[in-house]
Amino acid sequence: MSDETQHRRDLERRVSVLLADHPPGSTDRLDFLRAQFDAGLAWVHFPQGLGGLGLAREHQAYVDALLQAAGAPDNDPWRIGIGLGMAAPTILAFGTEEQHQRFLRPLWTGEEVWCQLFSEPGAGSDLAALATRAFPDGDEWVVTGQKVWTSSAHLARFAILVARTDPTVPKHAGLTYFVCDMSDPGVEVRPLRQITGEAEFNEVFLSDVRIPDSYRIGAVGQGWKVANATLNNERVAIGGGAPREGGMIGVVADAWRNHPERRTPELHARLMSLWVEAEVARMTGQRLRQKLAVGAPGPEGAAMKVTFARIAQELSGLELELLGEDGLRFQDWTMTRPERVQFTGRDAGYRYLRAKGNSIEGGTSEILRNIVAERVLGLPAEARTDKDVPWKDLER
Amino acid sequence: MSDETQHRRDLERRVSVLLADHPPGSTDRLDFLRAQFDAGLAWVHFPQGLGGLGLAREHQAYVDALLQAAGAPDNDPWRIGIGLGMAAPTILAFGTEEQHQRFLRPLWTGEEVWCQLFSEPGAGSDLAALATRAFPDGDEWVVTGQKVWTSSAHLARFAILVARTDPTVPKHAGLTYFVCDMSDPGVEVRPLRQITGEAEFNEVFLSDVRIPDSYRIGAVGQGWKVANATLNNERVAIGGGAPREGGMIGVVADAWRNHPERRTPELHARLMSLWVEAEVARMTGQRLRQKLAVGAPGPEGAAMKVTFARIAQELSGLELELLGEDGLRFQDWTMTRPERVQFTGRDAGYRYLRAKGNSIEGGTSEILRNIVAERVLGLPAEARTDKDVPWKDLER
Amino acid sequence: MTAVPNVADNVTTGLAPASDLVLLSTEDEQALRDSVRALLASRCTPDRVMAIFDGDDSLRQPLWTALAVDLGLAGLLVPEEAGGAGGSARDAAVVLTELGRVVAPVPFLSHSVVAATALLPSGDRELVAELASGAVTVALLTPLTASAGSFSAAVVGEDIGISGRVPVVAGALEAQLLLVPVRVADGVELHAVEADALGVTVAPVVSLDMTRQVADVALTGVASRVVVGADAGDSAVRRALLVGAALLASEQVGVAERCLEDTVAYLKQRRQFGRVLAGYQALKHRLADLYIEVESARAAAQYAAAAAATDDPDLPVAVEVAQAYCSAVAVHAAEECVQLHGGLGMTWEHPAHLYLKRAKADQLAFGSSGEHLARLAELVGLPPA
Amino acid sequence: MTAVPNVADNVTTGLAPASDLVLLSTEDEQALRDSVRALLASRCTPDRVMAIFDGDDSLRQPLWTALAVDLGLAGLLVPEEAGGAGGSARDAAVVLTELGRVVAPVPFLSHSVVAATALLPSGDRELVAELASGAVTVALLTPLTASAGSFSAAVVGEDIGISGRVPVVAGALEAQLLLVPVRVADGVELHAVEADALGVTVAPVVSLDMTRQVADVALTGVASRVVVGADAGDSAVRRALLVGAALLASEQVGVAERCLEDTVAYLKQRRQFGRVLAGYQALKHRLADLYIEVESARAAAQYAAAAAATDDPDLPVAVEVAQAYCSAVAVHAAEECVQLHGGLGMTWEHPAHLYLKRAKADQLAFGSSGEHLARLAELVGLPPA
Repeated sequence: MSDETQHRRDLERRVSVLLADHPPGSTDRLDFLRAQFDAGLAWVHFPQGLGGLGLAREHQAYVDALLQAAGAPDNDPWRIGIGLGMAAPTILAFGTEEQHQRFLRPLWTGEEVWCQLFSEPGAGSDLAALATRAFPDGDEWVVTGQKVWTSSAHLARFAILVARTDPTVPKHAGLTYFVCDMSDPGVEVRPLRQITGEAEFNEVFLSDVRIPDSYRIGAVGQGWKVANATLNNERVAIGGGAPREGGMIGVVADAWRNHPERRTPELHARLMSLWVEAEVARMTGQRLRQKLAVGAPGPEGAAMKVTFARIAQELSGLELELLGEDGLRFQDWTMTRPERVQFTGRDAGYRYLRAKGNSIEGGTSEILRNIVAERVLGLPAEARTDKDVPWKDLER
Repeated sequence: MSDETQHRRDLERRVSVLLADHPPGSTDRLDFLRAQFDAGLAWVHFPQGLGGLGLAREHQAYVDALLQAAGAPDNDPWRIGIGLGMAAPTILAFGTEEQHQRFLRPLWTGEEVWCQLFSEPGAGSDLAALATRAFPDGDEWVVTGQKVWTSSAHLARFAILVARTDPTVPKHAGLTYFVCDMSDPGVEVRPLRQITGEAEFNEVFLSDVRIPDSYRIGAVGQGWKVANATLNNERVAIGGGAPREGGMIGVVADAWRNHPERRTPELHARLMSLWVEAEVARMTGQRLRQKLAVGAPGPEGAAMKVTFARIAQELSGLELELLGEDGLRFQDWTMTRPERVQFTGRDAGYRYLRAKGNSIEGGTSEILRNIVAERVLGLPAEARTDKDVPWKDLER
Repeated sequence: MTAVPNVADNVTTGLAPASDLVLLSTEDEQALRDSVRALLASRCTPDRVMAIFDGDDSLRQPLWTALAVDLGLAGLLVPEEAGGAGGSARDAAVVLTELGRVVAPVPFLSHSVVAATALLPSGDRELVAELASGAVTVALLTPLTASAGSFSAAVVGEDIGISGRVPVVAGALEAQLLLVPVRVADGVELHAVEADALGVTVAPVVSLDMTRQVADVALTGVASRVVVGADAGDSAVRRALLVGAALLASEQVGVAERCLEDTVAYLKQRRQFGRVLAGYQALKHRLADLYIEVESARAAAQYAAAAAATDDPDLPVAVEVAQAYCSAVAVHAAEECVQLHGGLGMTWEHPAHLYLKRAKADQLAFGSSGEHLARLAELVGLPPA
Repeated sequence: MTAVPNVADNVTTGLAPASDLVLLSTEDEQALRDSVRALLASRCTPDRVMAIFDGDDSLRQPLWTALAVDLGLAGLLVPEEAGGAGGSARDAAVVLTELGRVVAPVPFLSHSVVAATALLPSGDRELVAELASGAVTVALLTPLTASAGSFSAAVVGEDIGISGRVPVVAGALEAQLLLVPVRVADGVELHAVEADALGVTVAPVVSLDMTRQVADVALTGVASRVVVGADAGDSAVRRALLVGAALLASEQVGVAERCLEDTVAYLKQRRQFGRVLAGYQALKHRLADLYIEVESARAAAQYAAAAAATDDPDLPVAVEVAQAYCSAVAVHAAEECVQLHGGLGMTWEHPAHLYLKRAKADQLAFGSSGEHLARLAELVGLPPA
């Protein structure tokens, strides 16, 4: 019997036991999720005792399929994406045993929502220039500063946070990584309205927020290294397996099919070109996932993200042209705070505007092109004058 | 009577006199051209006595029209374009009275063809890095080095030449500008074959070529300034007034009209897009010329050249796709040395290959974008480490 | 290397030639630009414009009065003898560029350009004078997306009055008087209808571009009077839409040039990694390319305006070229403006989105790029496959 | 900002699903690649390839013999029991990528892929075995520009033999045997004809890409023998053209990846203005974009090859996608290679032009991009206007 078959048999057995002990139809959702975690079936590539079984990552899809078929609840991964995609792998890699025990289970079950406090108004692409300060005070740190682009901040119990603990050393060296309790009275969350009219993100103002040293992730001054691990996870998360005509291309192709009266040869030429590009991007993502399954993630994820952003933007722009009269209409400009993002949801105008963010959020396309050029093609890095200067002496 | 009308009356009178004294039907071509020069009707914006009348440049078109209508010969401007467009204005601006008298008349009549010895294998965009050396020797200079991309070198009597007279100062400061007699025994011209198969340009090898100091244009060490004046003239020369569907777009539009059987909607969409771009470029050139007529040439010419190159390349690429089967054929790969360039001449394959040079010759599109960014938009110049270092100490 | 592309190295074709038009501003045009720009700088600030998206349009009426009445732009295209300023399409282009530069929420295009052009053949001198003075704001009842080539009248005359529905009309919300193309047996008549007359519904549309908010208009048995007869109505409307499209290009140039300027200014001060962003060559080259596009769009828009001003035979080609080109440039400039402002460009507080929304809505106005290219193909003899 | 585009955030359609194919090379495929690459590195140098443009094609025959016979690639797609190597379309794709990397002037595509695929249904085992061994080089008599969708047989049978003209045939100059699609009453037969038979004229064409020189072939009353009957001939030819198009994409990937590699290497050593060119950000970003294109083309080409290898139902879509995409990427990469080599890239001495000519000719091969997009539109239910 192959390893593959043996793993599957073993997982089937474990799922059966879980389902037998906690019949989805009659078990409380949270109880089920906790049991799933404790059975190591939450994320099988995590270690035993932390929701996993130490298996390869791709086995999880099989477990999920079995559970879904049995009508089991899921942990609403889109609601807790930051916890799952960014906080959890970082805590696992850099956290202490105590931190693993405290944070991972309620993170995975969704009992505790997480957000990310990295970006600042003055530190976007140049994240390491961030100015939020953390001063030591006994067994605690006292944190003051301003963060932006924080999704779920108003729903979150915890945040992963990078702050400056030493301004006298060069900027990358003076950072430390923390878990921040969002219920601290020094945390103020304000909605940050976007060009779509809604506030999907927040600004977070930190005023003398107190963080116990036991909530520090990694060593003092190692914050840049830890943060980079988080961000790499972010980029890898992009471009998950989608079917043909998944995403924006499906929406626009359907608009084409549904509006024969608005077709022009010029739009058809552009649509077909973009259909090809979207399909090739899908294949490229598929190939990248096959590569990841047998090796470590490389900077190729950056390339995928550039492509997806461009295609989504061109498609959503084309959709408005296709709609003509109706392209001039917009659903609603009222300020709202959505719980999750729907890139292809709402109306065409919303899609067009929201897609503009795709090439900015999670690394601008410009930065990602630098990454591809430097890390994949080995071209020289941009000239830097800020690497060896103490942060406090940098021009701003 | 307006100034404009007065100028026209005066020019009509002068043309009448020239034609009466030298009836085109019975006058030797060269005699006529010399007489035209001496009448100040060669380039009316040049000073009196040097082929002009000190008028504004745009009056020449009126003179040329009158002469053409009367069946007068022309000086075959495409054959002697480098003399007319580059050498002449530079000699006029920086040359001595003696040099004006010696060079300008036979240059304009075409009796003496000129070429340009600027670029070197190691100094393309970075022209100021050139390595050809000129050593003083009494009243003469002795020049040794290698030049490339010299059109008409095998036909030329004279060349404008930039050489390094002082390697111990920074690269821009050590250059001097000369007139080089191409009949010097130290000049060797070898055809430089291009990707089209033909050798439109040459490599020129200079071995102890002797140049009298009286052939120096501008002061010793001022070669960079003089050369820049030449190059600015080169860029201004681009994009002269063309009718609608002039140039490459006309060729491709006719191919479309003549090959109904090869039309596809996709090609039509691309053709129409390029038709619009070509027409807008034509209008932009027209607007730029109106601007030049009332003021000095600015760096906007650089922008035009980028556009023309791109459009020519896209159009010639599209033409091959339109031709299908016939796009696979090429007229002739035999090495030849054409006397003049026909960008839209020969067959479609030739046009496609030759157009690739449009974004390289006379300033690459990359350098021209730098010029637009820095001189028009005022963006910071590229970091330079080579400006203050003696040329001899530069890394190569 | 010294040889250069020779655009004169051309072939001859049977194509209708381009016209030799002046593409630079005259001194009068520059003076007009300066006065409009000065007024807009003090009155039409980004925060006031932005407030319109949240329902506060207190900017709109006073700004329009200042432009239409105080500066006399309501009747810019109306001859002096008919009570107007006797300006040309070139002047209107100058105004539109300035309005585009600040995304001004005023019905200049719908009233002073489109409605005025449509009404000019009318014998109703009183109405023309009211339009010209700015006393009455007028809108031609056509969808903003309609073009001279695609227009067909949706309203018909019945015994009880005129009836029909016209979607996404620009300027209808601001208008006191609607100019309605009515389909009759022997052509199209233009009827005048009070905007608050019985049977008229002007339903505001939540618009992608709230600074040019459109409305769906329905007429049900509305009493009206004919102001342009059936012999001239159709051509009056088409002419108005053609001139509208010609001059929209200048608004698009205004949007584009302002986006470029703001982006350049921002990148010159924003630092990342110890350097101002404007010094990064990849951004420099993109801005250079954008500059080239904007200057090209400027030439195309000026050619179209000049052709409209002299009723040049090349106007139809000029309009399709200008619209096919300038629409895309304005969108591109606004998109680059958002992108190169980074996160800031995605925020509601920064005005970049105002330009993006105007540019994208303008792209849909007076016909799609496919329509423009298709008509151009016909005009220049390049038939489709 | 942390939200990311969610491609799984999709809508469902009635569209035929994509197939789940392996897009990475197997170990066997990597070994094949290594051996082909090693042979080409020593035998197929740029100067020898370039000499072909000046009439010296002494490289061609020995190189083809080494590949076809010594490495056994003549019969790569022929089953072992029929005398071939029993490889798959994936293996042929590996070979084509390597051939593309050096613009190898050998008839692998025309013989080992197209002719072999067309001949597979034949009952003439001897002929198949000769093709597979490389003893006889074979070309299918179709224009290089023909595609599965556009193919129609131009040769007809008459009493005196078969007659017709087929322009721009690839591989005809190298072939000892021509495989001729002949139009007959009840379909298309494939006939075998000796290239030097009476009535056969193979006229070399001065080709844009002399490394795949095409020929105009004329047949006048030529004696021939049927090797695939009228029931199977048409589908055999279409299948051959479909597989040819699928695998051409891998050659295009080879061209593109080599252009990218050479350009990167050149820019890393070429200095201007005191810095290596590879450090200029505008060039870095262009190379990054080109890398993204090349990797995308690789995925599309591998999907097409994998689909051809398993005769997947998605093959028709895979081919149109791969051709519509990879053709343009190869051209773009070759154009960037010329441009970023500056003047050097315009010289005959530098091999960049070999890639440009191959890439451009490949773009015309097996159908134009318009044809690919039109057929794709039909396959995926996106009808034209």
